[in-house]
Parts: sequence; C-alpha cells; structure tokens
Amino acid sequence: MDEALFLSGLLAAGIRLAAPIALAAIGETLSERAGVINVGIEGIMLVGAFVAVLFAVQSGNPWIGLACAVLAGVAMGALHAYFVVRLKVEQIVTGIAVLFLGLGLSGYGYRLTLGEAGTAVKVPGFRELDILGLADIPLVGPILFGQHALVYIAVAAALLMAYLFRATRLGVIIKAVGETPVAADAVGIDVDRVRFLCVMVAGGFAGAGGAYLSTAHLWGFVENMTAGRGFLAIACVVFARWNPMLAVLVALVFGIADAAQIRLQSIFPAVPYQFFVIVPYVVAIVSLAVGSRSSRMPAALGIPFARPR
Amino acid sequence: ETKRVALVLPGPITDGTFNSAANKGIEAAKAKYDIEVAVRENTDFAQIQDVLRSYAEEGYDMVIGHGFQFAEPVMEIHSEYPDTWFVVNTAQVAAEPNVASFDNRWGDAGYMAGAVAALYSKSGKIGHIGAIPVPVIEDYNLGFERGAKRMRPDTEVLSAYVGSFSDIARGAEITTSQIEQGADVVTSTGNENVVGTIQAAQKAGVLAIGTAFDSHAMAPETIVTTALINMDVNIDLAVGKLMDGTLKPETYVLGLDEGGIGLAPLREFEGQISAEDKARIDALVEDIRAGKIDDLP
Amino acid sequence: MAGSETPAPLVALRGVTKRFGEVVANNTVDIEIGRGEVVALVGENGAGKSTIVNMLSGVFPPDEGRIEIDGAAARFTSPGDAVAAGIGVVHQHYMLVPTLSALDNLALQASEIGLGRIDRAALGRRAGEVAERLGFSFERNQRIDSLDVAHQQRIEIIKALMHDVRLLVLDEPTAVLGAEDKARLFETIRELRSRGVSVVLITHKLDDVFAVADRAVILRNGAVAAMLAVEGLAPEIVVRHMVGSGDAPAVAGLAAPQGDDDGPIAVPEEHAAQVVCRVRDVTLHRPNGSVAVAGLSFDLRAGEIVAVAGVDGNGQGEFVRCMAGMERPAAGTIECFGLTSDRRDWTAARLRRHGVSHIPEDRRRSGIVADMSLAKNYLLSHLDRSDFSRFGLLRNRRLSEVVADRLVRYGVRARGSGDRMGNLSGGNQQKVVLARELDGDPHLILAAHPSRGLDLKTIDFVHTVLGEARAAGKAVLLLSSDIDEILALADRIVVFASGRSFGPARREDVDRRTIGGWIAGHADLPA
Amino acid sequence: MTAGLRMPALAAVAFLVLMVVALILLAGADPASLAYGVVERALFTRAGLLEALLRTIPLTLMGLGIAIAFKARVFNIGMDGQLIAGSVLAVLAAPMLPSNVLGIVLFLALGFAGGAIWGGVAGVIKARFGGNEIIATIMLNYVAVQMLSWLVRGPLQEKMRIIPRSDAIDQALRLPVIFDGTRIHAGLIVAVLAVVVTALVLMRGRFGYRLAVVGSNEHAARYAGISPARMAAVVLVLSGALAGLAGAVEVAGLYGRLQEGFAPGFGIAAIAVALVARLNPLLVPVSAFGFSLLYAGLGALARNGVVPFPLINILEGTIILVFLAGSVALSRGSGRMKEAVADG
Ligand SMILES: Nc1ncnc2c1ncn2[C@@H]1O[C@H](COP(=O)(O)OP(=O)(O)OP(=O)(O)O)[C@@H](O)[C@H]1O
Ligand SMILES: Nc1ncnc2c1ncn2[C@@H]1O[C@H](COP(=O)(O)OP(=O)(O)OP(=O)(O)O)[C@@H](O)[C@H]1O
Ligand SMILES: [Mg+2]
Ligand SMILES: [Mg+2]
Repeated sequence: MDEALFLSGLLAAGIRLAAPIALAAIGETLSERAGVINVGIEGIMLVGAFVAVLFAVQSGNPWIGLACAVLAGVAMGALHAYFVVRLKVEQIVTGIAVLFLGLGLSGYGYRLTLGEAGTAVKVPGFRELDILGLADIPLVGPILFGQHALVYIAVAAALLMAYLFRATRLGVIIKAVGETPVAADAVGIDVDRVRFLCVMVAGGFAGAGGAYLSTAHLWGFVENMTAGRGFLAIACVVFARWNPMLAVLVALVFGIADAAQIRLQSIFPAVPYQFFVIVPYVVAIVSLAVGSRSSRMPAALGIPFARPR
Repeated sequence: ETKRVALVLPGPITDGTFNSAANKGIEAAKAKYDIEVAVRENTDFAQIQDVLRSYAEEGYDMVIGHGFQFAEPVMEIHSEYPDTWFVVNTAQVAAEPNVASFDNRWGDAGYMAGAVAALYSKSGKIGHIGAIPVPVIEDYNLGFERGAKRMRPDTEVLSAYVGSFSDIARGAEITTSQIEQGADVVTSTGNENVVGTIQAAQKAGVLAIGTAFDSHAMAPETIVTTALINMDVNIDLAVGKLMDGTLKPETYVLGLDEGGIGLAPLREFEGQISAEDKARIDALVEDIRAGKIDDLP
Repeated sequence: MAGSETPAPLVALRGVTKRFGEVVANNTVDIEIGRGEVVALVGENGAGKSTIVNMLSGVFPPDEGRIEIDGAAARFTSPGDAVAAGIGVVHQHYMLVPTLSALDNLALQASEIGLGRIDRAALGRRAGEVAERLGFSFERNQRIDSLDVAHQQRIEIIKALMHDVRLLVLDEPTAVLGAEDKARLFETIRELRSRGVSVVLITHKLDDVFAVADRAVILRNGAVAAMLAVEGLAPEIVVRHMVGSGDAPAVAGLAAPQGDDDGPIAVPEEHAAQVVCRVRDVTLHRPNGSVAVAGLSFDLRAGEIVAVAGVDGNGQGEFVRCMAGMERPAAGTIECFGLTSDRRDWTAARLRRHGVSHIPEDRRRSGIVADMSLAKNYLLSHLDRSDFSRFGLLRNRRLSEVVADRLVRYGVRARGSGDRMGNLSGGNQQKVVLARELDGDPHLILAAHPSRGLDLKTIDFVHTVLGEARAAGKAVLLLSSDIDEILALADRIVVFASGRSFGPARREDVDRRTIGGWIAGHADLPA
Repeated sequence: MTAGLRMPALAAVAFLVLMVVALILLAGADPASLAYGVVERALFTRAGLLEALLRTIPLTLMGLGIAIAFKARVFNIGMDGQLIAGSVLAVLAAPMLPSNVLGIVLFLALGFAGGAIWGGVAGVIKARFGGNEIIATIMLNYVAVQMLSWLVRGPLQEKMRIIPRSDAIDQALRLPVIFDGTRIHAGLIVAVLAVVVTALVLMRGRFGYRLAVVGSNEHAARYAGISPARMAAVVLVLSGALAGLAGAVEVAGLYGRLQEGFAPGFGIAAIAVALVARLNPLLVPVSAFGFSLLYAGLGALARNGVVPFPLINILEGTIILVFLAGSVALSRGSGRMKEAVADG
C-alpha cells in the first residue's frame, strides 16, 4: 500500500494511543517532582473516563464531561494527598488502594447509571478538530491540524510546566519540596501544602487522560478500559527524568511503537503476534540500555516530610 | 423444588459480548425455571478452583464455568462433589458422574460471518480482530477466512490480535489500521475489545459483523448482522436438563440445529446486496445445517 | 549606644527548656539579645547551641519557657513565622537544595519576588553585591552538589545576608572558612551591628569570640554556665566555664595532648624511608572543569603527616577523593599499596581493604548514615573485622561493646551505641566518624578537615591521636583550612593555590608567612 | 507526631466507612450482613482460612523479594515478569529432571534461577548502563506476559494443541500436600525457610547491612567501598529469584503446568504486602496472610453476588486505606520507606 499514507496513518494512530498516557504522565511528573508518587493514577484515569462519559451523556456536551472528569480526578488526587501528605502514610500502598478504589468506583458508577443500557448508549464524544481547515492537507494535515483538542491541550500543558520548572519561583519551590523539603521548610515554605496541591493537579490530569479515552479516542466506557496505561504513564515519567516535555515525547514514542506493531501484525501474519505486541516494551528496554545516563529520582520521592521535634 | 445454579464468568457482565451473553442467559433461565442464581464475575485463573469448590460446598446443584479454562479445574475436583453438576461452556470435557460441557460451534459462526463479510465487501478486503487466540477465537478466525473464500475466493482476509480482552482502545486502533489497509467489513471476537472494533468501524463508516448476541442496537448503521453465539441456549439447555433430570455427563455440541449459533437478520442491510448473494447466504446456512460443508473448522 | 534606649531586648529566651526523650538539650535557658548586639554562643559539642538556633528559627518550639520578641511572647509554629519575625539563620547543617543552582537556592527564599518568573539577572546582581561585600566568589549557576562544603557555607551566608533581618543567627559559620574569608565575614557583622542588627554567633574558636562579640554566652550541658562581657575577658575563663568546675580538660578518656604544640614529634627513622604512596604529575580539575592543580608530584611516606593547605576549591578536596579511590586524577597517576589510579582496581573498596581510612570532607553527605545507630555507623568501615561476625552473621553485642568504649574514649555525648546518628549534635557526629576511621590501625589516614565542628578539648585529642598514628608509622594526609592546625601537626606541607601547587616543604623550612604567601598565590618565597 | 494525626486519621476512617455503607445501601444490600459474610468467610470457615493460607505462600516469597529490593531503595516493580520467567524455565527443563525429591528441588532451583535471570536483566541495565529499574522491570513484565502467551501456544503447548497451556509436569515433580484433605502443599515449608533465611541475611548479615546502607545513604555507602550499582544488580537478581521461586512453587504445588494468568496481580500485591510489613522479613508472612484473608473474604462476597462486582474493588481499596489510617490513629507509623531503612 501507499507508504506515505501508511506513514501518516501510523503517526496519527501513534498520537491517539499516546495522548491519554501523555496527559497522565504530565500530571504525575508534577506530583513526583514535589515528592509524591501516585501509582493509583490508573484508577483515577478510570474514574475520569467514566465521569466524562456520564456527564457528556447527561449534558450532551463532551466539554462538560471533560470538566467533570478533571474535577473527579482532582478529588481522587485529594484523597491520595490526604493520606500521604496529611496522614503521611506509605505512598505506594495508598496508591494501590486508590487504584482499586478507582477501578471499583468507575465500574460501580457505570453499572448504576449507564450500565443497563450497556454499550448501546449514544455518547456525544469529541471530534477531531480541523484547525484553520488545514486538516485536509494530505499527510501532515491530519497529524498537525486534525487532532483532538485534548492533544493540543496536553502539549500546551507540558510546555507550560516545562516553563514553570525552568523559569519560575513556583517551579523552584516544587523542585525543592521534592528534593530537600527541610530546606524549603527552613525558608518558610509550607511543604505539605505544596505537595497537596501538586497531587491534586496530577489527579486532574489523570482524569483528563481518562476522559480522552472514553470521549475522544472512543465514545463510551467499559470497565477497566485503561488496560495498564496508568502504569505506562509512570514509566514515561521516570523515562523522561521527570521532565514534562520529555514525558510527552516518550509517550509519543510509545504510541508510535504500538501503532507500528499493530500494523506489522497484519503485514507478517506468519510471525506470532506476541512478538509484535512486545515491540514498544522492547524498544523501551533497549533505549534504556543504550540511551540512558543514570537518572536520579527526586531525593524525597516517597518520603513524607516531618520536622524534627 | 428450587435448585441453585452458579454461573462463573471470566470477565465482567458489562463486556457487551461473551460474558454479557452468558449473564443474559442466566437471567432468562431464572425467569423461566424455579432456580436461585449466583453470578461470579472477573474470575481469574488462580481463583477458579476455590470458586468452584466454594459453590459446591455451599450446596449448589449446578456450577457453570464459562470458558475453556474451567475444564481442567473441574476435572480435578468434580469427583469430590458428586451432588453438584459441573458444566463447562465452550469446551469439550465430560466425566462421570457430574461433568458436562456445552460447546458452541464458533467455527461455523465464523464461517457464516466470513461469508456475509465477503459478500458485503466492495474492496475485497475484510478483517477479523481477536482478543487473544483462545481455542474458540481461533476456530472463529479460521471459519471466518474459509467462509469468505467460499463466497469470493479472491477475498483478502486480514487478521490480528489485541493481546488483551479488555483493551478497547487498542482493539479500535487495530481495526482502524485494517480499515486503512482497505478492509471495509470487520468483525471481532473477545470481550470489551469487540466494542472497540465496532466503534472504529462506526467512525470510519465501514461495516461490522457483531459476535455473541445480536448487537445491532449498538450501531444500527454499522452492524450488518451478528454471528450469534447463543450462550443463553447453552445455559437454558443446561438448566432445563438439570431440572428434568436429563442432563448427562457428555459434551453437547451446539450448532445451528441446536440453536447454539445463528445468524442475526440482515435488516436494513438486506437491500445492499443482490438477491442472488442473499440467496447464497441462505443456502450456505442450510448447507451448514445439513452438514454439507466440508471445510468447517 | 545601640539598643540601650528601648527597655525590652530584641529577642529573649525565658526559661527555655527542650528535651529529646531523656536528653535535656536545653535546660531553663535565659538569654537576652539586645538591638545591635553581637552575642557569641559557645560551649562544648552537644551543649545545646544548635537546639537554641532551631527554636529561634521555628524548627521546633520549646517544651517549656518562651521566646520573646520586643518583649512580646512569640509563638513560632514553623520556620515561616521566624522568617516573618525578621530572624535570619545560617544553620550548622546547611539548608540548601543540592540539585539546584546557587541562584535558584537564593530564589527559593526570595518570597518578595512572588511565585512567577525569576528575574535571574536582578537576583544575581543582588546576590553579587552581598558576595562582593563578603569577598566571596559566587558562581550563580553552579549546582550546589558540585560545590565543596566551604563554598556551600558561603552560599548559605549570602542567602542569610540578602534580606534585611533584625536578628542574624550564624551556627558555626567559621568552621569551614579560611582566615581571609573569616575577616571579611566579621567585617560584615560589625557593619550589620552598626545598623542595629543583632547577631548570634556560634563558634568553637575563641578568637572569633574576641574578634566580634560584645558578649559571650557559655552553655554547658544545656544550661547557661555564664554570660560575660567580652571586654577585658580572659580566654582561660571562657574555657573554664565551658569545661566546668575549674579543672583542666579531663573528660573521661580524653588524653591530654603530649609533646609541645610547636614542632611535631620526632619520627623513628625506619618508617621515614618507606614510601606509601607515589603521586606523579597529577592534574586535578575543579567541578566546573577548570584546572585546579597541575603537575603535582611527591611521595607520601610512612610515619609522616603531609598537610594540604590552601583556600578551599583549589583541588584539595579532589586530591583527597582521588587518594581515597572515589575519583581519578584528570592526568598523572597515584600509586598506593600496589594499586594504581589509572587501573580498574582503583576503588574505595580495594583501597580500604589495604588499610586506607578516610575522614570525608562533607560529613553529613558522605560520612554518616543519619538513620542508623552509632554502632551501625561505626561498622561502616569495619565490616570485615573478624570478631564482628561469626558464620557470616554480625555479632551486634560485640559491636556495641566496642562502640560504647569508643564513645567514652572520644567523649561523644550520646545515650549509647544504639542512639540514632542523626540525633547527635554536629560535633558529636564528627567524633563518631573520627573514632570509626582512626580505629583498626589503618596504614594511610586521609583526614579532610578532621577537627571541623569540634570543640577545643576534642581538637586537642584528635591532634594527639594523629600524632600517635604518625609515631606508630602511619602515613597521614591532612587537609585543613586552619594554618595553626597545619603548623602544629604537619611534617611536610603542600599548598594548592592559583592553579598550581607549592611544596611540599618540610615544616621546619617554612613559617606562617611563607605558607600565607603561598596560599595567597605568591611564588616569590622559597619552596 | 502521630498523636497530632489521630483525629485527622479517624476522620478519614469515618469518611471511608460512611461512603462504603452508602454505596452498599445504594446496591440494595445490607451492610451489616454483608460485612459479616466477609469476616465469616475469612476468619470462621475452614475453607476460607485454607484459601488464605494457600495464597499466603507465593505472596510471602514475593513479599520477601520486595523487602530486599526496597530496603536498598531499588524499586522492583517486575515481580510478575520474574515469576513467569521462573516458572517457564522450570517447566522447560522439567522433562529432563529426575522423578524424585531431587527433581522437585531442582525444579524449584530452576524457578529461582529463571527469576534471577529476569531480574538480572534489569540489574545489568541499571548497574551497567544506569538505566532506571522501575522502567526496566515494568517493561520486562509486559515482555514476560507475552512470551508466556506465545510459549503456551507454540513450543510449550500441550500435545493435543487445543488449549493454550503446557503439558502437565511429571507427577513426581509436584509438591506434595502436607495436610491431608487440603491443598496446602510443601510450598509452605519453602516459604517458611525463605522467611528465616531472608531475615537472617537482612537483619544479621553483612550483606543485609550493606543493603541497608545503600538504601539509606548512597554517598556514605560509596565512601565505605560499597558500590550502590553493584548492590542494585545483586538485589534485583535476588528479589527476582524469589519471585521466580514463587512461580515454580505455584506450578509445582497447584497447577502442574504452565497456563496464562496463573498469578494475576501478585506483583502489585507483593509490594503492598512488603510495605505494610515495613520491609521486615518477619512481618512479611503476617502481612501476606492478612492480605490473603481480605482476599478470601471478598471472594465470598463476589460469589454470592448480592452486590455488583465493582463494589468488591471499592471494598478492597477502602479496607487498605482504613488499615493505613487506623495504624496512624493507633499512633503506630505506617511503614514509611525512611523508617523502613533505618535500623533503630
Ligand atoms: N533531633 C534530636 N533528637 C534527639 N536528640 C537530639 C536531637 N537534636 C539534638 N539532640 C541532642 O541534644 C543535645 C544538644 O544538641 P545540639 O545540636 O544543640 O548541640 P550543639 O551545642 O549544637 O553541639 P555542636 O557544637 O556539636 O553542634 C545533644 O546531646 C544532641 O544529641
Ligand atoms: N556491593 C559491593 N560494592 C563494592 N564493594 C563490595 C561490595 N560488596 C562487597 N564489597 C567489598 O568486598 C569485600 C568482600 O566482599 P564480600 O561479599 O565477601 O563481603 P563480606 O565482608 O564477606 O560479607 P558477606 O559475608 O556478606 O559477603 C567487602 O569487605 C567489601 O569491601
Ligand atoms: Mg550545633
Ligand atoms: Mg569478606
């Protein structure tokens, strides 16, 4: 088939697959920079995915669905933050609990509301944009100008966060809080408050990631539809050395690798499909071995802050 | 007197296909017979034995395992619980005194789906997206290809696997990639991933063929027909035989005659193919019924 | 004249008591700090100085008593409150973010610039002015973790002086500063005083007290032992109050210094010959890549103490770390015990097994494991000691016995060998590190600023121990920014300055002036 | 410090309990009887206790592996993959093993080795190339899962080539049941031994000491001649090996053959187990049994189907959170990494 067409299809699919992971990864980057890891974002994404569908259906407007998904994500983030920041309990265990909670709440909510009608309900989802009508430009058009609004939002958010960390005092504060909280505390910064907020914002991003899955990429919710993307997001964050722009890039590479394996499958039907499914993961492992100078995680990641007394 | 029946599912009842179908079946049976029902969802392989044993110990009269993976655990424990019937769906196991199985002819269903797909395809390319190649899905896949070739030998049949039963997004993407490669009729087997395929077809405006129960309502303008896997029939048969005591420790293979599979009506799509093509489909169905087809999986 | 008009002192501690478990860190302490007054806070390691600092800076509140500002009780619930009250602090353990640049560390506390974009030019200018006043070099973009302790200290001081504070608290700022820097710092302190700013200066060096302080507050065992006007005060008095009960230094185990302080102890000949390490044409780089020292060559012999002097940041730290197997020279080779710095086996593990011990420069970062007990900290360099393990299992009882003995010997103020290292005072932590590294008779002792943060008594003791080690035929490489210490201990002296090395010269061939000249970078004097 | 957190912690508990009760009522079920059902199955039925005990075996082995890794602040998220690798290697070699006790031992040893290799890959990536172990181990999980999926359909598939699973291993290689009339097998003994050995090494051994130093202060470790990189590699091998052993034990003890998804979510569970045990090897089996009880109890709920299944997940999450908050309210800490690596 036509190579160019194949290529543009590949990239477009790559972006579609990357978007939800990227959104979640951007948020997780912020949270981890502030010293809090949330392995529960998978669960938060699920809640976002469900809430987005529910309110999109109720209101007939996907944007309202998205807004509610973000709020729901923030709420889930607040729950996580309350435990790990306020109560200072173990972050990973809490994250696992949040994961189950999100899985359950989304599934339960779905069954109480739309579940009966099942997959038949009509979801007013997002449609790809057509910026300045340039989306019809062959090949590059759809990729650059024909994506979902959330894709552009994700890129903008990543740029914004990169600026935050590089140029602003707030960024310095967040980095300090995740690196040497005692030093931030000593100059009068409320470490726990900063962390709490960052974790909540991270939740919002995860919620948006879920909303993308259920109202943009697909139009509808099914239980556990994230299928491990939350954990991929965490991997992206680490891979990107806690740099939001890189995180988006890594997610994109992931997405493209996945889109590629999908296509290779039908090109080489003789090869067992499992060898294609692992392509993205092998790519990751190999690039770890070759590309990576050792990356240090924020020194206080996972460690609650408490003053000596 | 009231009997107690447990249905053990590998996935959630909301998957819109394999598990939903079984659940609908048990619901129907509940209405029809004097039974008390328990449904266990999302049962992963490590849990199967404990679940089966618990139901048996709680005195259930019949425990239905919905999937081939239940066959082995059942064979391991059935003799310890002679008062409980163990029924396995989509597998071929049987043992005295209390193990029976109901195996729908997925291969035939795929065969019919392939035939319809071939006739509705304008590009001559059709595709099947499976979740994970478990036996029934492999049968369906094989039947799909052969059925298509029977109708149009030059049909190109694409086939790919998601690698997961629940990854609806990737299911959709694989479908999209097949559509980009020219497929204009697609079908899918598995659980939630099927929904992904149908949505991708819907967005791309190509045709899809549903599986399991008649999913026409899901996308009326997309779903030509459904290769019915009538899980409700399995369950109705099993429960019915339990009630009237005619259940035997054997494998009940459910084809068209038994109503274990079927082809949903073409509805508004009927007009989109020529009368003789329509006739060929009807003929094919009859031939399968009459066992005149030699290359069924 | 300053501050005398107003009745209420700027800051007052009234009956302040602070306990940590059964340890009483401060016991009903009453201190008043007048406006524009410089108060020196002195006392032995563990006397409770830093605890006072922590309460003044809102890290934790007193258990009893209160802190008053302008005569009104101040309730500090967090360091933020202290900052708001105009109290600036340089902590003994620096409060810097290692992964951030010097400038960003300054931005962290610069609340006046808001949360938005940092005007790095403006901030850099402000910092530059302060640095200039102090005569500090200030590389705004250097990451903190690429700076040696002395330069981190400088950043901390700049950080504290960048804001107009009413009270400036400095916890052992002079511990790591050379004479030059110290003089400039004191200059600044006097200038602050003249502007009515009050200063609390914590130090173990009596000269510091006499150089800037108006009053000396002497702490002993957490209580105020004496408050004396510095005017016409005799050093002995201060020492007596620090040590307590008039008698001379005689805390359990602390041997009195032997031999007279000027001129080292004579060395048995047979040792003097034997070369332990060969240093050949070694070039060292600073963290920023610039050349610190080039063409350094000398032999380190058994039974001698070679001191490396010079302003910090001229390669001394790098040199010691190379000797320890933590780094490799940029060029040239070091050879010890048959190991060579350009081969793979030049690792800390190997060198240690050959009897190299190392007192690291950055105690908190590299010297201790704060979360572990004193015993487990001691074990760090004695893991292979046969009597510490049986069948591959550690014998914790034996270990605690040994460590308990060292704690007494080194006069460590701690509850016992099970105490958490992080809970010890800075000086006491240093004592534990010394006990660990000087034990188990090493053949080569790399001592980077061994007496940093130690009180006088302990410094004497450490010098004695090093002297004994030399007498026992050990080789000692001493890194120090304190000329007196060098002159008191060294047999030979090397100075790193302005990109080159001077010496090594025999102790008796040089005097304070020569060394001072070398440190300043003048080659004109004989080498 | 925790004292000041008592009220906030209790508030959290109250909130969670109210939320769950509300959700249960929403499902038209009776919270009290439902709670009773869970507790009864978990604590007062023989079947429930046995089910829990059975699950405790692999969770203990894997929890120990996590304890070793996390103590060195090496975050091994790859236990699922290492478990698979172990069971695969063991089953691959099974036909060549003698049909006797030695065979069983070798079978388990191969599982150990397989896990060690899979963990070692991540170890090499970290030690040799400085690649982060979190990514490496997560990715290796996906790879292992797909490899298993292929093996049971390809080279390792049973003779009849119908069902995606391997042939059964020789009966003589199966771990014997140690309590008649139950499924509790000799794996329990293996787990107990593992606990003892790990406890000795971590709490009394020099190796364990180095591990703790690396986890507590990398710089100090380096200065003392311990290379964190080397340690990380060793640690990944060891924890991987324990996961692999768990895999071999599950196969030899329960299933007798390879099949997909025979240890779903164990990796994550093991992390929770180890952290709740504060990385203390002696507490790991306790914690593992606790999680297994929870699991058995909720299983009963899932079976009688009085509430929609997702509510089970909600309960799972809630109970963990209530436990965490509860442990704060009772002013015990809660296994913070920091405390965990400290040694009093
Ligand atoms: N967080 C803590 N927990 C337990 N004990 C502590 C803590 N902080 C300080 N201490 C104890 O309080 C006493 C005073 O400590 P402090 O740091 O004030 O001494 P210091 O005068 O600053 O000594 P140095 O000159 O060595 O810095 C010491 O015995 C120390 O062990
Ligand atoms: N991970 C490591 N990195 C660097 N050096 C190490 C490491 N492990 C051990 N060494 C060095 O090698 C020496 C001997 O190693 P070995 O493993 O035999 O330790 P050990 O003292 O025998 O304790 P154990 O009985 O736990 O092995 C140790 O004393 C240590 O200096
Ligand atoms: Mg102090
Ligand atoms: Mg040894």
